[in-house]
Amino acid sequence: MNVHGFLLLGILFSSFVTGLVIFFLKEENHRLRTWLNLLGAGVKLILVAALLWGIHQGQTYSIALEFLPGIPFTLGADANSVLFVTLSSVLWFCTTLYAVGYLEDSPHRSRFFGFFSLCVTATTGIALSANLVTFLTFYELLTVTTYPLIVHRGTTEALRGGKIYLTYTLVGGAILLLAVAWLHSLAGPVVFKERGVIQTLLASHRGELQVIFLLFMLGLGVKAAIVPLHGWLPKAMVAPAPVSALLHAVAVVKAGAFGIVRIVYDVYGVETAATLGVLPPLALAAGVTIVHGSVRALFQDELKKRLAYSTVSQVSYIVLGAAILGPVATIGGLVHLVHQGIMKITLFFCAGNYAETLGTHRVSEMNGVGRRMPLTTAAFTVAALGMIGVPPLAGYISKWYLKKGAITAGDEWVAVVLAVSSLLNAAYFLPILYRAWLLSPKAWPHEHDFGRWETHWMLLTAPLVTAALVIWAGVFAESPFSPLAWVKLIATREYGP
Amino acid sequence: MTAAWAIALLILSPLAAAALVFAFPRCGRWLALGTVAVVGGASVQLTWKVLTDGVQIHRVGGWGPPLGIDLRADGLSVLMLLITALIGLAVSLYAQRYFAAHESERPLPVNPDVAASRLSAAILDKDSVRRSAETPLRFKSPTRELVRGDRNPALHRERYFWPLFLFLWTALNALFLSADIFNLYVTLELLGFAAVTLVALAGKRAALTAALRYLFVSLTASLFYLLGVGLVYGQCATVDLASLAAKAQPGPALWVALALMTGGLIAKAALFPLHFWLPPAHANAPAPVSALLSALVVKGSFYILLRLWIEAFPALMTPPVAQLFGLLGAAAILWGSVNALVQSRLKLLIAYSTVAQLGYLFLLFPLAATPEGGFTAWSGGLIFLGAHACAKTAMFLTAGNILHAAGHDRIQDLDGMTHVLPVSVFAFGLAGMSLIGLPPSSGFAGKWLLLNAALAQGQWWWVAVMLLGSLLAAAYVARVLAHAFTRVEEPRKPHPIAPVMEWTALALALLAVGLGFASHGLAELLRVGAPVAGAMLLGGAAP
Amino acid sequence: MMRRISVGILSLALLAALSWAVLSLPAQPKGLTEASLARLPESGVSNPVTAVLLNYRGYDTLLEVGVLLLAIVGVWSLRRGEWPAADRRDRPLLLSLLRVVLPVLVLAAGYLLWIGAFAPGGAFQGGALLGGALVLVMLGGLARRLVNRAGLLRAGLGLGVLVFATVCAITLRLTGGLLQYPPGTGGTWIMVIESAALISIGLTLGLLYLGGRPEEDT
Amino acid sequence: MPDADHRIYLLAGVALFAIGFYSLLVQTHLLRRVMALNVMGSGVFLVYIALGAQTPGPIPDPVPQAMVLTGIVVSVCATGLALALADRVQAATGRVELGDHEDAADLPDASPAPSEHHKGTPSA
Repeated sequence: MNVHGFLLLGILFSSFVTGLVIFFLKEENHRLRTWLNLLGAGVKLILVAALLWGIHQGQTYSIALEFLPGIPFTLGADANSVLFVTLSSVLWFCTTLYAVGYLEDSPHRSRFFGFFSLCVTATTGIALSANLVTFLTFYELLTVTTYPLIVHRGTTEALRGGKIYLTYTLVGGAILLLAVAWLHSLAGPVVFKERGVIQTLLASHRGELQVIFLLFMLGLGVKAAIVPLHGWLPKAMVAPAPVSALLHAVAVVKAGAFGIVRIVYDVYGVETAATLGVLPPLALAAGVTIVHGSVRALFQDELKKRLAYSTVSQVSYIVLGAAILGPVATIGGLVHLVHQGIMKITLFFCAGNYAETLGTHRVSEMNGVGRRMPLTTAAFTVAALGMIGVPPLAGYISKWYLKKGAITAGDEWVAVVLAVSSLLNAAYFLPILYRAWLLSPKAWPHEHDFGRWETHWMLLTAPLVTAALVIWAGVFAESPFSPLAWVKLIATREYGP
Repeated sequence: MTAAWAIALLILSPLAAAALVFAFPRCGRWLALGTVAVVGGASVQLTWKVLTDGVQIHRVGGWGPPLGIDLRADGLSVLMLLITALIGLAVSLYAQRYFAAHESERPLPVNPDVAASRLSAAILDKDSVRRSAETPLRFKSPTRELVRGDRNPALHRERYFWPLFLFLWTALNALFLSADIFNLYVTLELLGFAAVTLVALAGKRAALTAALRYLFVSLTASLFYLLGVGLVYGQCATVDLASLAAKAQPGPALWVALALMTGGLIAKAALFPLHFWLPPAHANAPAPVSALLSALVVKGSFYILLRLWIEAFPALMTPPVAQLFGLLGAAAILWGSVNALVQSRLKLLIAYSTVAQLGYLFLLFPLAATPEGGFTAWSGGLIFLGAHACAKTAMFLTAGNILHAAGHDRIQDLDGMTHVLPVSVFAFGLAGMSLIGLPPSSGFAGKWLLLNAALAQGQWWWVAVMLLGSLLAAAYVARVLAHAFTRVEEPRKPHPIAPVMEWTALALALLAVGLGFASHGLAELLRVGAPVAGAMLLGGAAP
Repeated sequence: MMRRISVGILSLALLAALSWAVLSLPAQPKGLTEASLARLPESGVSNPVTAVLLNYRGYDTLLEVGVLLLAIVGVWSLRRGEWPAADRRDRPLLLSLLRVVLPVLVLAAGYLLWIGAFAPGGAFQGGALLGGALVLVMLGGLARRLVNRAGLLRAGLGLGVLVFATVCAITLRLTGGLLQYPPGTGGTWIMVIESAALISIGLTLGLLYLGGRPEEDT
Repeated sequence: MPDADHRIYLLAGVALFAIGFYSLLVQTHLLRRVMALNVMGSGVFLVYIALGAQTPGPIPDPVPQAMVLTGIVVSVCATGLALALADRVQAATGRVELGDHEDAADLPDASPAPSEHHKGTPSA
């Protein structure tokens, strides 16, 4: 432990304490709650910036608390953590802004924002965990804190969605627990380290390590929504829009993907995993998921469902990057962790705006929304084009690296999968853009007038900011302060110079 | 305060307080709170002594075994004492308001239907009333029970709650400190009587029936235990736990003796398949009593089993015996969980959950009684015990709040309880987290160590049971909690509830979660005088 | 019928196992006779059973006195007592018998208490007599006035535990050991404990017969 | 094996125990069950006494005697408590036995019990 380690605790507590305080606020205390929310999110952002600055100055951060016998509760800031924690804190700030506007006048806001903050705490914790047990702790905490958000509306449908979500994730959690405990019984305490920590067991426990890897992928694959473990995700769409945005961009799904990245790179080590022969099946599963998700998205009329299946597909790009040996594919996968996050969150913000302002939930109702809500639709367009992989937007960068990495590694079929997927992306996004901009509007199902702006200013700011990020991440990809630059650093560490 | 004084106060202060409260019923609350302070201080002091100076032995009367009785405090004892003090504190705060709050809910002296018909018959038949007025006490007149019903049943219950509670506490403290198997018999009886009477205090028909059944089981079990002690004495000429370990040679008498004692103790600990008495007793008792019973009383018998098999007669703890214990534990986990899942009443659900959670404790036998690394399972099982004690107390107290506020505890009608009792529901959720074994709760810490021991020793079948048990626990906890989120248009008006009743439940639930971070420290405490050796954590590079 | 048969088989199996066990016990068990006799002079009494009860294993007896008190608290918490002789019928024979027998019983109880130090006897035996006397008193309808004073009864019932616990604390203060009497004073302390226990035991046994709390008690 | 003199007491003790156990499980009347428990207890005490009687030495072993004394006191208390509780159960249910398989049906009373005052004025 060092003094600087308290910064990490600060990053956690900025949202944890906020959450606890908000729980006990009276429902009517609207203004105070809003300020607390923004304060927490802002403080976290500042602390993360301080962390980045410190790391830039060569400072290392870690803190360990007493926990299980023989296993401390450890937070640290390695390259992967920093990537994920930055993403989540930036997007949390945007989502908070958005959620405050979105939930104006709806009931149980104290409960909602309490769990909302805890959910982000769990995500941040996942990012900062320095050993496997700490990771598991936050991973399960995320499961629990997300449930109240999914069932927030309290309708029968919401409760059913929540039940399905809990069933999937808890079974996944139990499998993950088994994997973690089993690995510990072989290897002792597992601390994340570049290039893995289990090389010494390779000779003696090959079979067991393969089974444990499978268990890890099953356990984490539930949250990462790898086919056929993705069944909960479309059902969880009953949640309010900010929750969906958070779920898909930073919290649950991304936590699963990040977990897979952790296991492959920092527990097994990608080269060790390749020696074990466990990567090709993973790549195959990712490939199947990518195509399956895209195809299913094609047939959804409900906008949020279409986006959900799109997530199923897009998150597996990250898994794919992890499953292909070689630094280039790694760069593609990891950078997509960030890029998918900012693109998808933009799309969900926009979908929420359409629903809140015009009452449109379905693609077939979106004719002409671009004329009624040009700013929102512009953000939507940027993100959708990014998803398809149109240069110079963020998605293009990820896909380019993935494709190049696959070809370098000799997995040409992956390139084919990527091409097919891009086509499908275009097929399910372009019709929406066409309808939005080029068809003339009919009557809106349930229009809501917000006066000066096309919608509530808080609802508008968030997608505009994230859309700008999508452009920035693509256009300035080669600058030293881009996600890509950071990811390249990680890849160098993983594979050696 | 020396260790001797700490030990003495742990036993004497609740005992003397019980007698005083009985003699001066008006002082019940204050004497109980005073006892909480004294016992709490003594427990902490004794823990400190054990941590710094190792196992503390007090020879009562200065004789020492085999003639005298030893009181012994090792890591396990003080852990149990601390848990008891903690639960005792919470329950005595809760009970300050509980009984007064339930004033409206009067006990039924008679089966209501029977009573009504008898009463109307008596009123119609004036002669019979007059007759019974003339000779009111010689025979059971139909109206007697009603006529002589307590003017203030809540006051009556509270007055008797305090001495009985203090007796229960005395019994537990004495039990956890005793190193003598005959003395343990006396503590068991003290414990059993207090527990049964506390159940009956609810006064309802179901509670009385459950209490009587509990009493029969408890007495029979005690006699089995007592006969076993006799056989042990006949064979070994001592009843001191430590001396027995040296003298015990496996033979028919000891095998039968141990079988008798074990049979009695597992009936008292409600291990499957002798758990049948527990759900009605725990579900029908007043909430603070349910909490005491589930958190502490059943653990007392488990504690003696541990002492007997692992400490006094390790020679008889053969692998088949160990596996048999585990098997019963596994059956309890599955049977209890499935039954909890299908209950329609909250308190019964919690009671069946106790049946299930007790099963985990018995996995300790196959996992700890091994040469290579018993300590991991030992500490895991006992941390689990502490976790369950806190979580279960929180749950029963919460159930008491819900029962009071809503007037019922039907699970399917609990919709929208978050709106009326947010703190209680939050406490229930946190306690549920620990029951399920979600990290970082103490329930997780215990389960983790048990899993680690099972995996490292290749006893994978227990792993499967534990994971399945966790999922089932998640299912029954979620079943209750889902009702907290349902949309209700018009929240019902609840009976007002004292804040202390909600906050004590929450405090314990927080503890059930927070103690996970203390599990390293608890394991170190348990190391003092532990009868099993081995690493804290099994596996490759473990320190 | 099936139940009887299965329970019968179970009980026979139990009997067989128990017989096997008792028959395998050593023929000349070691026991603790020698040890208890060897240290009898230190114990302060010359009756070995009393020495075991109130000195060697005095702690057991402390808890046992607790069990007695607990039993009466439990019974009182359950129900109100039934007055066996509360019908106001005269019982001249019983009453005249009581006049003779009661003092004798009380005396005998005292004697048993005193003799316990040297020969069979002691607080429990004396208490049993006292309890019997109390039952007779109740049968004779004389107890109402006594039992009316529930406060006194409660104090009397709790007396045994309180005195015993106090002696424990005092011995701890004096010698550093629970119930470790200062050398040579064992007999006195034992008599103090036993006297208090006698009253409580007698009251407990007698009032258990009543089967519930007195009418006037809350 | 113990000598013949003591064997008979030991066997009688365990036989009483087994007989008591049998009737405890077979009998349903509460009073009989309480008596069965007392029979079991007597069996246990007999075993203790027989054990104490056969030790070598000038007097019987005092330790089991003291233990039996404790056991008897506990047994008396248990009987008193059981009888009081059984009576209460009888008053509440009108029955003198426990239904053996009604555990699950023994639910906590759902509605708060009506007050005695209320019941005192039946509409009939």
